[in-house]
Amino acid sequence: MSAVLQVSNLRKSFGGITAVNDVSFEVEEGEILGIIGPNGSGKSTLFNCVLGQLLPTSGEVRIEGKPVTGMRPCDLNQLGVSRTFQLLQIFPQLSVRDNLVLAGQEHQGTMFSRLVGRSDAGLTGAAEQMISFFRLSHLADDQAGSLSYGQQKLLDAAMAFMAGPRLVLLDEPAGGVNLTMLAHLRERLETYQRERKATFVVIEHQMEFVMALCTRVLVLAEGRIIAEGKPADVRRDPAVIAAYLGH
Amino acid sequence: MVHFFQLLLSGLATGAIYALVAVGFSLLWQTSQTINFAQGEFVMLPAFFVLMAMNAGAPLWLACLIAIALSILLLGVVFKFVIVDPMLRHGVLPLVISTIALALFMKEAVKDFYSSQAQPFPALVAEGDVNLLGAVVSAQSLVVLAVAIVTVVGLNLLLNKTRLGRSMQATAQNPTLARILGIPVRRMVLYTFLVNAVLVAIASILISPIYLAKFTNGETLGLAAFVAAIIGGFNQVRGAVLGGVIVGILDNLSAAYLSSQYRAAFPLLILIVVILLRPQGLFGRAQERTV
Amino acid sequence: MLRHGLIASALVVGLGIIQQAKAQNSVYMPAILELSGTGAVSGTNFRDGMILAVEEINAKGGFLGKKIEMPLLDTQSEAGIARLQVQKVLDNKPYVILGPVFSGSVLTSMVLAQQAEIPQLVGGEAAAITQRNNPYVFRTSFGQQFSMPKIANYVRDGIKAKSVALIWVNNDFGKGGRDNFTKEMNSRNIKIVADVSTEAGQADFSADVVKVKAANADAVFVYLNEEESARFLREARKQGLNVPLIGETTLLGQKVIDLAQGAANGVKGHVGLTVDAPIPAVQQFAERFKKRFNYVCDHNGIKGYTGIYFIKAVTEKIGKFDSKAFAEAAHGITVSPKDEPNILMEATWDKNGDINRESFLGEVVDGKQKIVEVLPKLGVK
Amino acid sequence: MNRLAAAAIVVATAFAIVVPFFLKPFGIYLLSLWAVLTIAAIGLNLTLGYAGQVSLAQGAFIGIGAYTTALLTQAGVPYALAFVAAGALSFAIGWLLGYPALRVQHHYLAFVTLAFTTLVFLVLRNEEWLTGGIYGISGIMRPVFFGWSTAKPLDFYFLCLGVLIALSLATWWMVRSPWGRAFVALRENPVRALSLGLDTRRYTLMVFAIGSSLGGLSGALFAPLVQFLEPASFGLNRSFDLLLMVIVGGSGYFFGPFVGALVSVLLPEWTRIAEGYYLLVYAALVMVLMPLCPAGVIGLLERVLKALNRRPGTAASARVVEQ
Repeated sequence: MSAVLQVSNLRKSFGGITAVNDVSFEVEEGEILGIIGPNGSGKSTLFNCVLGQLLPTSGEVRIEGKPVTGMRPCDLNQLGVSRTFQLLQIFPQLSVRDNLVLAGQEHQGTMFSRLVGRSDAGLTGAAEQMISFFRLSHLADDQAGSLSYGQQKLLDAAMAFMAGPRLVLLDEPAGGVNLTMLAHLRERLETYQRERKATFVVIEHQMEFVMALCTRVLVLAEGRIIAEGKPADVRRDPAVIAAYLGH
Repeated sequence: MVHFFQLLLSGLATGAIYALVAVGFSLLWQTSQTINFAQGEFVMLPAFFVLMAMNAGAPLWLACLIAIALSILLLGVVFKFVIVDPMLRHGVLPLVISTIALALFMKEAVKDFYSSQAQPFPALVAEGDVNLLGAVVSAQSLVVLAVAIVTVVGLNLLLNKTRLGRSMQATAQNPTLARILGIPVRRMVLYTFLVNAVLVAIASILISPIYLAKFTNGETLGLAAFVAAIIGGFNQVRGAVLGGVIVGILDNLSAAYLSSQYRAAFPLLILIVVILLRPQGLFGRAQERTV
Repeated sequence: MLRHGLIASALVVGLGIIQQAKAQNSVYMPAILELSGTGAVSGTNFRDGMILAVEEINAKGGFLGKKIEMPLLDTQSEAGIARLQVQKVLDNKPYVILGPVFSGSVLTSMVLAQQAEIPQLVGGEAAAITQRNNPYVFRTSFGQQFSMPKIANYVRDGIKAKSVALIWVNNDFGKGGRDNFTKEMNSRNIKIVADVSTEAGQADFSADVVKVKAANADAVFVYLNEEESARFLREARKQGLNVPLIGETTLLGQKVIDLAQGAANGVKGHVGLTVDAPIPAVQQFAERFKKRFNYVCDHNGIKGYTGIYFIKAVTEKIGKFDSKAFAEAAHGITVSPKDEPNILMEATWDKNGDINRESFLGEVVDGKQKIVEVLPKLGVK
Repeated sequence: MNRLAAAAIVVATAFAIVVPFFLKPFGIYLLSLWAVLTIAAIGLNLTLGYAGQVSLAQGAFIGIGAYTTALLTQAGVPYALAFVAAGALSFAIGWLLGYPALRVQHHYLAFVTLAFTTLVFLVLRNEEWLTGGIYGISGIMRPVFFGWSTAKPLDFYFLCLGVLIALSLATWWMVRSPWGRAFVALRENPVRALSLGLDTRRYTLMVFAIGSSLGGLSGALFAPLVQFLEPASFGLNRSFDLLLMVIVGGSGYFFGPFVGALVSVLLPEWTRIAEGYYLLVYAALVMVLMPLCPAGVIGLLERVLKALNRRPGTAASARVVEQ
């Protein structure tokens, strides 16, 4: 069976600068792939190319063998690909529950049925589950904007999971989250991944987090993959150390 | 051909007026996100300051100085602190409403307390026409043109060559960064309001001999300047000027060669096309801040 | 914006919260005028003319023992609002309704007054107003269907033009004049070689003058508002447009002459009502007006002033305040200065409510309007 | 809070039904006008308040709807059909006007729509063969339904009120449906919405089209109300006025437009004491009131109520924040 995500010879350059330079990798079902690398190594650009936020200069992206290069994010999402963002991306004026319903509703019925059908698109139950899964029940009715940063991170992740995606790309989930909250987040991610057999790709600075969470790690520097393998091995790889120290 | 040149020349003269108004318009936008829908009325008003001063017995030159001073006070300081500042943090729209209301207020005030009739206005330069290769343009228009160019060049020098000017630009482009660099942002913003006040006063004094001082003058002028500013590029003094000239000339050419009934439509069509294809304006810099 | 300002007028009245207190010994004649917006100049002139008349009459104790109560209502120069104002005052049973001036506003509101059988004294000049056999509408000045033939004849016989260029302001005043003038020209088979529309409040007339010039017609008919006329005249002089410029009151008025600063010299045309008329009564009125409001009144001022005295004359004729009787009596009435000096000039109202007066051919000679010929009343049709 | 709102609605509706019986024609006329303009304001509130798409074109759509209705009915088409046509045409044009919104946002969008409004005015004025040009269209008849003539003020008012209530309910249903949530998402965070599978493109066009069609339907009532159409009534001022209604009422609050329209109709009346200077006072009042309650009347109310009992806003009562 083919890989869930397949990236081949992906290249993205802005004017003169090449942010992502001929990157290829695959992600198998149920994997948690970590992508690490110093700042400006092209991690986020790579993400945005994969997710259709940016159009790659060349190369190809496939989801379960289906070419999706340059497809609009919303269509990708409909194929079961979802993501979280490096900088918080929630809907501050909506209640936590509405945030989650919103995250799921576009996968329910048709445009028309969403107009005439139930106002919660039949998602209240699912939303409540997700809320309690991330232990946010006491906040369900609060405006998302009023949550603490860490809680918003949880909500962000919860939204990414709401539609039961097959592939989730997490962009620095640990960024700016305190350690207790971090442990909680990681534990939740692992549980979710175990229960749903979902596939994760995680961009992260926070080494400990990546090492603990990921089954495989991929190291990016100056837009190229310089190392790949089990967390432990990668950690000892001189090239990697060089890249980080050199930075 | 002579006709064409005539149209070009007159269009240029009118365009210069629009330019003067448009420059201040885009300055305000850059530094304080103020879309001043009363900009036209800002140009209408100072002329009446002049007239009032002259009725009080002041000679023209003095009256003009008084008018400029008054507009710095009212259209600069008061406008900023009383109208704009309280509204800014509430976003663009409520402020838009306020400036629209302000426009109505100024019109009504002039009509009720001065006159609803158009007033003849003394010309700074002697009446008289100049003949350029068959095309005729009034001395006044030439003066307007000259002053517009001088003002804009001066403004450009101020903005690019002086420390103050660079600070103002920095403020316009990135207040946060400017603040970090230790630029007194709030004062810089105030300065742009004062500059605008002076510009509109000058414009008012220059055009009233041609337009005749009347409380409704702002209506057409405001829209034209507004269109000019956007076409030329909202974030560039130079842009606003070229925009003004383009609108002035375009208006004449379209009225003469395309359709006088739709003459008002062509600048607007250009506006739409420009916004869709080149939101930063024909001569604007690409990195335009969004609201 | 905020246009519903007046639309809202007296929602409160409507709600019956405030009732307009009508003094017993006064007669309620509301004035609905263009006090703001594009029509403000005409509206305020008309208003001041009426105020002057009302003040004079009330000072003498009113007529038939009642003083005139004349509240002013603003139409903001919009027909919709004008209609609302008429609707509003109708709730208070007026004796006569005064205004509006803009033809569009008149055309929308006159139906209501007709249904309520209240006479309406309007300033509008569009031909259509008196062609809808509405027995309750009365003019205060020539309809365009009367003034245009006079100009047309002048263009044909006075100027002896074979072709004319036409420049007009694109609002209901200008368009109406343009359409009627075009009709008259065609019937006299004089060719219209240029037909230039301009915007109200337009400042730059170079393109328009270029067009008119290019047409090189025998004469140019100018039908713009006062300020625009002045701006046009200056541009015309600038580009050395040297064909006869013909116009109406809005081209020959003293205001235009002042604003045009010399460029108006040589302009000719037909003047319905003018403070420069060679009639002592008119000039004395102009004096009074200037003294009271310190500006030179234009034809709208005279329209407002004489309008009030027209009402006085008719009312005194029927000897009671009865709107229906007024409407009947006013048709075919002739008011002459002998009986009512302040009517200024003898005037007759025909069965359609059209007014018929002497009018003038004028010419601007070194900064002054000079009446070159007095045109008699048209044979009453 | 919801119980309170419900009570308020009941009372208001009762008023709207009972009061006109005690009014003179003029008062009834104004109430009808309020109802008609509220419909347009609801449309604008949808586009601007919920979806955050600035539009200065709503006035133009009232015009498009009004002229469509007038022309069709005078050509002998039954009013009901003309009414639908007005809505449909505005929907289509609104959809097209939505495309710029896919490219530019905020003030730029405002400029485009502003230009559009002026262009519509020019067409209405210049295309005399179709629109009657500057003279406009007069003698527009009020409709008759199965023998029920709405010629009398009261009858016509109840027609307007009926349509208003029907459209309000439809809109209410929509804003609490997933669509409403999607519209708010467009305003709050389009990027995130896109990554959650929201076809932001389609929703944007849709919200523009629906908002505009409400403008058109309002126009379909405006024509028989005023019974005379002229281009000037659909110029920029009308659009500014509707903007005022939405902002003053409370942008993004469902009941904002109702209040806003009422204020925009009443405020000048309160300044009436100022005689000839009423417009002056009016403008001054607006300038004073804007800073006091930028979130509009409803926004103010909500703040007060929140102070009383802490309850969060929901999608239906989320308000615009410009970043």
